[in-house]
Amino acid sequence: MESLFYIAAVTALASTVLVVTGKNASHALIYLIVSLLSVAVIFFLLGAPFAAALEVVVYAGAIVVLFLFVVMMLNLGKGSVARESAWLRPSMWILPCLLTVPLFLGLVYALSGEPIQTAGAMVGPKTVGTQLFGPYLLAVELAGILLLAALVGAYHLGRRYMSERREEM
Amino acid sequence: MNFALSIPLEHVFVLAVALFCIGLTGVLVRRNVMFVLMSLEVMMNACGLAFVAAGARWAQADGQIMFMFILALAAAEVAVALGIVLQLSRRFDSLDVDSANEMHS
Amino acid sequence: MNIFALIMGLFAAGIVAAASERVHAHAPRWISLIAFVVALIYTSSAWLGAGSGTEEYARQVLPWIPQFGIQVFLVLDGLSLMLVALTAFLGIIAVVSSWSEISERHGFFQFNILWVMAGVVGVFSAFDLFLFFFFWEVMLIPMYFLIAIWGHENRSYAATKFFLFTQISGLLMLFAILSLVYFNYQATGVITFNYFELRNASLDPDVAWWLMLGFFVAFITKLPSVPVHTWLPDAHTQAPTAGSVILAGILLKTGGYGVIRFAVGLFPEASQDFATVGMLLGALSIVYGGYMAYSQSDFKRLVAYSSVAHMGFILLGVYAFNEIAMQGAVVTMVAHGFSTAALFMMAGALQQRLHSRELSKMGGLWVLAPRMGAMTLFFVVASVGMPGLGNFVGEFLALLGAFQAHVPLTIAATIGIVVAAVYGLSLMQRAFQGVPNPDVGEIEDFGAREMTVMILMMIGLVWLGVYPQLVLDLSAPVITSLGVAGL
Amino acid sequence: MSHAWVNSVMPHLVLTVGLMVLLLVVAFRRSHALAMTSTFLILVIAGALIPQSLAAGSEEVFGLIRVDGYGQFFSGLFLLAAIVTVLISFRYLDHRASSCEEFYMLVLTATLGAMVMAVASHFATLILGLEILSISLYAMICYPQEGRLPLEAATKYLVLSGVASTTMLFGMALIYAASGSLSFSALGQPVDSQSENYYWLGQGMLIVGLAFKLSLVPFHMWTPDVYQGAPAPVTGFIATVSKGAVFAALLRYSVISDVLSNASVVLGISIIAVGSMVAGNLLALLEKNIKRILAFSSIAHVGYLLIALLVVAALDDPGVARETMMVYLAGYFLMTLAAFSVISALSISAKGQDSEQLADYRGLFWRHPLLAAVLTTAALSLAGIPLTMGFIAKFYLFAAGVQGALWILLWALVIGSAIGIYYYLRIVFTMTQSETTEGSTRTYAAPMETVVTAGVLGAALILFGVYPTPLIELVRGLIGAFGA
Amino acid sequence: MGVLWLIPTFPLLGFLVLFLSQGKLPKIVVAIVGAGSIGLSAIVAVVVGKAFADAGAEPQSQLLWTWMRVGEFVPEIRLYLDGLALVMTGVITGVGFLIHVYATGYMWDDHEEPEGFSRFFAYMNLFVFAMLMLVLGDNLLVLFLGWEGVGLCSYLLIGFYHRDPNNGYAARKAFVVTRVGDTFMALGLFLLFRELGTTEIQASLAAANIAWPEGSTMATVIGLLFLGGAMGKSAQVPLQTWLPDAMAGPTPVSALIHAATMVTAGVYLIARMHDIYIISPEAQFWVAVTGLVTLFISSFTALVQTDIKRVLAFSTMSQIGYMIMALGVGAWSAAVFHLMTHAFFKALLFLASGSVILALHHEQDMFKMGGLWRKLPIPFVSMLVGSIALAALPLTSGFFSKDAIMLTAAENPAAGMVFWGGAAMAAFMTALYTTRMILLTFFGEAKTAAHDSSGWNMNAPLVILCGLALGGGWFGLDIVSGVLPDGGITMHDHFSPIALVTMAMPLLGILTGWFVFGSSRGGSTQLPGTEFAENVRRFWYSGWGFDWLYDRAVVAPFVALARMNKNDFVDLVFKLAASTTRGVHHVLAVIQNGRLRWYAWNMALGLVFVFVVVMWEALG
Repeated sequence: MESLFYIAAVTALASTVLVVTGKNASHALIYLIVSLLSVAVIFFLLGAPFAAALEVVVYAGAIVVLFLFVVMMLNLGKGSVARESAWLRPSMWILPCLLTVPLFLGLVYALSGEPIQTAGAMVGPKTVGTQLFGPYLLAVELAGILLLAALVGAYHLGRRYMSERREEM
Repeated sequence: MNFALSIPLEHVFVLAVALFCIGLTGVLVRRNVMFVLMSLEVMMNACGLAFVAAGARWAQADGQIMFMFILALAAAEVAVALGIVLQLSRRFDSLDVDSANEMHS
Repeated sequence: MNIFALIMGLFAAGIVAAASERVHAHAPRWISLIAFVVALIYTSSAWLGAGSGTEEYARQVLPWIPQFGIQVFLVLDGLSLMLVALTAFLGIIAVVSSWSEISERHGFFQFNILWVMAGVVGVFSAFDLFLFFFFWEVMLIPMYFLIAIWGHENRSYAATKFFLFTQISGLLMLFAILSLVYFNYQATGVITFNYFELRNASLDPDVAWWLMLGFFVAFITKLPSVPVHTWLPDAHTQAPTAGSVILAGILLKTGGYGVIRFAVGLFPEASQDFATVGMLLGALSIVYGGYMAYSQSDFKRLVAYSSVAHMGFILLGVYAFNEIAMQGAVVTMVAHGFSTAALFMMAGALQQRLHSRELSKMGGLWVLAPRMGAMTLFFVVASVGMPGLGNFVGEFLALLGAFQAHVPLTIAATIGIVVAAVYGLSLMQRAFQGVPNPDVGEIEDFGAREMTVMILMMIGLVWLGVYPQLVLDLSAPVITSLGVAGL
Repeated sequence: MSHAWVNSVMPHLVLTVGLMVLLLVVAFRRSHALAMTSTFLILVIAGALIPQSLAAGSEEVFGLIRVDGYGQFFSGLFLLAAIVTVLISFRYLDHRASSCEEFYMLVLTATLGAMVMAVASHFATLILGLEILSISLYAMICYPQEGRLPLEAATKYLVLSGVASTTMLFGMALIYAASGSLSFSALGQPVDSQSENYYWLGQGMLIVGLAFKLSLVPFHMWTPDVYQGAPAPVTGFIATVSKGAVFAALLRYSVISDVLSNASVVLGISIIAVGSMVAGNLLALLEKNIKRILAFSSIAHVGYLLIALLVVAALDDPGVARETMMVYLAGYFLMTLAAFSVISALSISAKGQDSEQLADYRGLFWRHPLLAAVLTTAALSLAGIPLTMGFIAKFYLFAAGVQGALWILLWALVIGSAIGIYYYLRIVFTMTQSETTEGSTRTYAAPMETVVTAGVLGAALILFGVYPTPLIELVRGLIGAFGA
Repeated sequence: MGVLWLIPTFPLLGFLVLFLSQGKLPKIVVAIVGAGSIGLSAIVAVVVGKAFADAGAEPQSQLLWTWMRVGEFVPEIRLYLDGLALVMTGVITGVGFLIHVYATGYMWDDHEEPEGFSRFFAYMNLFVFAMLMLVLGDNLLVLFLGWEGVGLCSYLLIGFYHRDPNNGYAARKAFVVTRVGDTFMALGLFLLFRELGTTEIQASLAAANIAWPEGSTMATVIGLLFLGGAMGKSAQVPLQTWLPDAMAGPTPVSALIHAATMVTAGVYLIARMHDIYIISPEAQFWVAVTGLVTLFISSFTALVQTDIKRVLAFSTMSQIGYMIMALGVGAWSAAVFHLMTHAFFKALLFLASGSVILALHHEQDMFKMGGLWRKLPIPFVSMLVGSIALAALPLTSGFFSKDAIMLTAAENPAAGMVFWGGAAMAAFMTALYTTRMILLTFFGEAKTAAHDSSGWNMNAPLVILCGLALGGGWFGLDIVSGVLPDGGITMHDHFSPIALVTMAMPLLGILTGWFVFGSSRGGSTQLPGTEFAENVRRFWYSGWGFDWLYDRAVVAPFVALARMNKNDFVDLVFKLAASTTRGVHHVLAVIQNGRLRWYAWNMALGLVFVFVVVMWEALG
């Protein structure tokens, strides 16, 4: 079972790297889904099946699809791949990696002290649910407002886009 | 039915950190705003992973709950962000973040 | 006497003056003039009304910010009273001297003048350190406006420089004030900004030294002393006449006042340790200021540098730490107020007539305007330190006292009076004597308004020169209370 | 008891319900004036309920939020800022968007987010409040329908803020992994030795996230661009509410979690503080765009305010830090809002870009004396000159710094202020100069409500600058009665 | 005694009237006020003097008011009259009055400064007032008031013709150079006060006698400082250079200020403070040396001048040198005596030369005069009388005083023969240049047309002064005997070899002069025309190069530095700070480049920084 964790981890890593380095937006999104699914597996292995399900349903299912819609709308097809290649010269990786790689190594070093094991206990949807609508009730309300704010904002931005589009037509 | 594994926490966290750093690198490197947003999603996902892992350490639901808030957050952010992307592509005729560079000292 | 009412009255007069412009373009200056006359009468009546030997002419305590032990604590002792009276007097001079100079925005102009003066009165009478600092800064802003709006060609630079110098040094003072309060709080458990209570604060000598330095820097910047004097020539040169008059006559005095009242008053021991440096800066200012005055070719710049030199006597006198020298410093403050204000008024009058302050564009003006010449001569002679006039009494006492404290520095400072002769007479020569400048056409000589003011200041200087006792009596109790030794 | 917590979160509830009401109102009838008026009323009602919410007692609600005097003071400030924003946006938006009603919803959500942050005592509420605020702000920044700058600003803010948020979230996850609790109150207890690195790394990343929102050096670079690009009323809102909320949360968090017991954290924050004070002021020095000047100045001010935070570490008593923070932010709110209300007033009829070039302000003193006076007051207040609230605020900082013996920071404060005076004066100076013949053709039809708002803010600045006692009493009362 | 205060009051009133009327009074009124005020003073002085003598020459004082009261420093404005002060007062008011009267004529039709008539008398009156305060003040501070006051008036009057920048320069030079001396005096005053706690003259002298033993260093220092003051005011080497230039003023000014009164203030000061010098023989010795050097140098200089007033100026310097030397060798009374007689004859000489100059339309070059004795008889006679008195021909006033000085000098234990020898040499030179002056001016062929326009008001003072110059020596001056330590003029054996030589020197000088200059009747310019002699002449002419030296050593560097530093190098420090700040701003502004990824990069950098900070301890 542990090996499953590592396989998922490697899959997640690899697909994520492909997301970040990809040139074709649609492909990158597919890789992102792969990465998210791998993480979902890990969630499952960590004893969080509810989180794993949400990861698949909401993240991979809803958010990434939203991305895909926009990619379609903006026609980020083959033509943009060439442009991406032009924008993504290899030398551009140097400066960012100069920071992120040491950061990664430093973090890994700092976190790998005496080992801590995870509990290995499953926290099921029921527990989560009781917590969520118990003590976290206010937070859930807030999350709702958060989504409302996003809704209003996106509505405003998107409506204008649509109306402007119509004018153009 | 307990599939939960007892694995070293730092291994999960190394994965989370790796995802986080990859995402960060993506933000630092990519010029196409879509990819930048994807990188942000990666980073956010890394946070979710970290929370779930931390929750797993204590066998508490709080980690997962935080993960759910992160989901909500990601969704909200993506919604607004994509709205902005649409406007960007219209007003700047480009998704290149460097082209949106009219303000500087 | 109600000091608070006086200050508020000046503030209010400022607002009224600003508003009155809508009624008539000349209304503001009349309001301003009346306000200062009333203030002068009010102050003088407090002076005359008090019996001899009075040490405090007024005292007022109003609550302000009780949480920090901050009060509106206003006291007029002799020194304060004298300077407040001088302020009111020079207010009149300032208003009159700019009577016809300002062509626009009369209301706001008088507003600023009145507000500067209100701030200055506050500075001279505040015995709460917070309140003092408050007024200290309040007087800057209108002064800034005076320079920035009605100044001459390079006003932006000058106004900003003026503000920066005083403000930065003011921050140091704020720093010192708060530290002083805090250390006092640590020792006594009481938060207070009260001057008299803070005087009794027991401080570690090192700490006291640093705090004193904070005050000192603020005050010598305002004074100003070498090496922080460089804002003064620019500010003076660019300011409108009234601005220069106020700046030289009053604002510089706040520096001298601060040194006496706070730097020395609050930290007598630390100041004693610091005395040599203080005197050194004083002597340096005297000589270098005089020397720089000679180098200048701009009438106002020259007078500005001469102010630096004169202010050196204040520093020299105060840090000599004896009664004679300190009295000298006090008399110098008053006398310099008259003499330099008059010279700046003259510079303003010349600029108004010639549209230039360059001495090379003057010359031989005596022939064209003998009354202006005679007046300039008088005030140049006064500022050169002629016995029988106020400046002499101040400088002589300062030197006499300083000699008891530090001989070499006094000798250096005494050389300054030779330099004073050099620049003073050179000013006279270049502006009023010699071959009349062919480029200068007819110019209007002083009229009755200007002559009245000039003669008032002349009387002031002569009075101070032959019988300074009134001033000395006013400041004597203050100086005694500083614990300065006689001889 | 169950009733009590409802009472104590009443202002928040009013906002939430008001949001729904507004939604319905907008759905029922699209009217800008109606939306504005109802928003104004909602905000006022929420503000009016604050005393009542405090009277309900210091209340820890589900361990998520803590409604106390400290937090509600900030809530009040945010409501004030929101009211001002609403007032100054009204005419401003008329010229820039075809439908303006959503803007007011966003103002409401943003304010609610900020208010939640002010009372947050749990990571969940903290991050949710922060994100509600941020998400609303993204949309508010690019609200105008024309022009590229708002969009550019929103993009920059969105991406960078996203990075900051994730960093912060990751930090929270690390802290949670180390301590097992997401509630502030459970922090501060020592964690087991193998978790220590998790814990401190988490704290570090959390600080980075908050530092970004506060635009501290080196996380400050978005600030000028966002300030410039955003519509002036929104910029005012960002400058005040966004910063204030983060500070309120940061101080509460620091006091409870005892993060400042770590000497190197204190050192790091001190370095950031000094850097912000100096760099912020230096950046503003010769800037010609007034919004950018204010942006840089806000960087510096936030740097100053860190002194109040660091006092927590230097003194046992967090009361000093709280009081300083509250008074300073109150002053900062007033002066920043005053400045931006003037800018908004002058930008209303300016097509496209705001009136943001210094040159646009030439001769303002003679064209519109009241607005000029308010802007002058605001500038002097930002510079910390007496007679204005800014001086009292700076006085507090100095006092706090002296008490905490933070000498180096105080020196940086002195130097920073010294540099600062220069550019604040430049604004004032420009306004006093006569207009040049060309380029001064702009006419300003400043609407009444904006001018009145600006005037009231300016008057408040001077009033509290001269007589701060009521404010201090209020602040002390709030801290004393409901100290945490 | 009660009217003593009137003596200075009249001139002061005169000044105020003239000053405040601002030139609006008619000339005749100005003349009456200007000269009349001094006349009144003179009358009061006579009355007071009579009363003083009747009262047995007891010193008397009159307190006017206390100037100020600062701790122990309580200078009073108190007038003090003793023999010395009386003599001085007499000279000032008497000679002053005559000169004022003369000036009413001299200045009446002044072409250069037609509106200046009132101004002139205002200054003159102020001068007399200041001079009277100087001699009557019983406090060094009051003395100092007069001291500076006369300096000021001197400045004003030298620069009276202010249209010519050279006059302005001369005036400023006079003021500044004397101020250097004043500085010494002021320092002396400070020191005196520090040591003795008072600045009252009589009290401090009494205290000094008690406090300081003979040869006391303090006395020496104070004595030397006062000597410095005297050097400036009395134009003694090395502060003498202003006096010749001071001749730019109108001639009555030269007569009054730069011959009769102000320049002798130094003599008065030292005589007044004599106790200090008695205590410190060393200081006194240097007084004598100063006098000797001055009289020696200036008499040579006078010999080669071409300007008649400059001759007289150098002659004045040398005569004051005599007085100072006299003080230095202990001939106190003789010095004061010489001061008085010198006032008579030098005033006479100046006024006479003034008449000549006026007649020649302001021509002052002797080589452009000549043959005037017929045309200007009264000036000629006056000049002649003045000259023989100056040359100290026996039985003239100058003879009595100068003889007394030289013979006392010869007795000086320190360097008697040197003093005597130098003085004798100078006496010879005096006669020589006087002869030259007379010959050049009044004899030979006329080179410029002369118009004698002097009225009675110019001639009468000449006549009176002629009388005084001739007979003034008979006053004897017993009156100072009570004041000064030598108890009056010492009577010497007039037939000792030294006395005979002393007497012979002037005669010798006149004969030589007649021989050298008379033969050529002023045709040959100077001494035999070798190159060496020409160089010597030039050297002497320049006043022994002092001006040259000061110009290069002091004035030129001062001015050059002032030019260089006009913009104040101190400001550079602040400008540098400002430009540094600006530079850093530009660097930071460049970093603020608007690029999103760059901003993010910096955030990541900050993240790394924070990581290092929090992990500092953990990472070691």
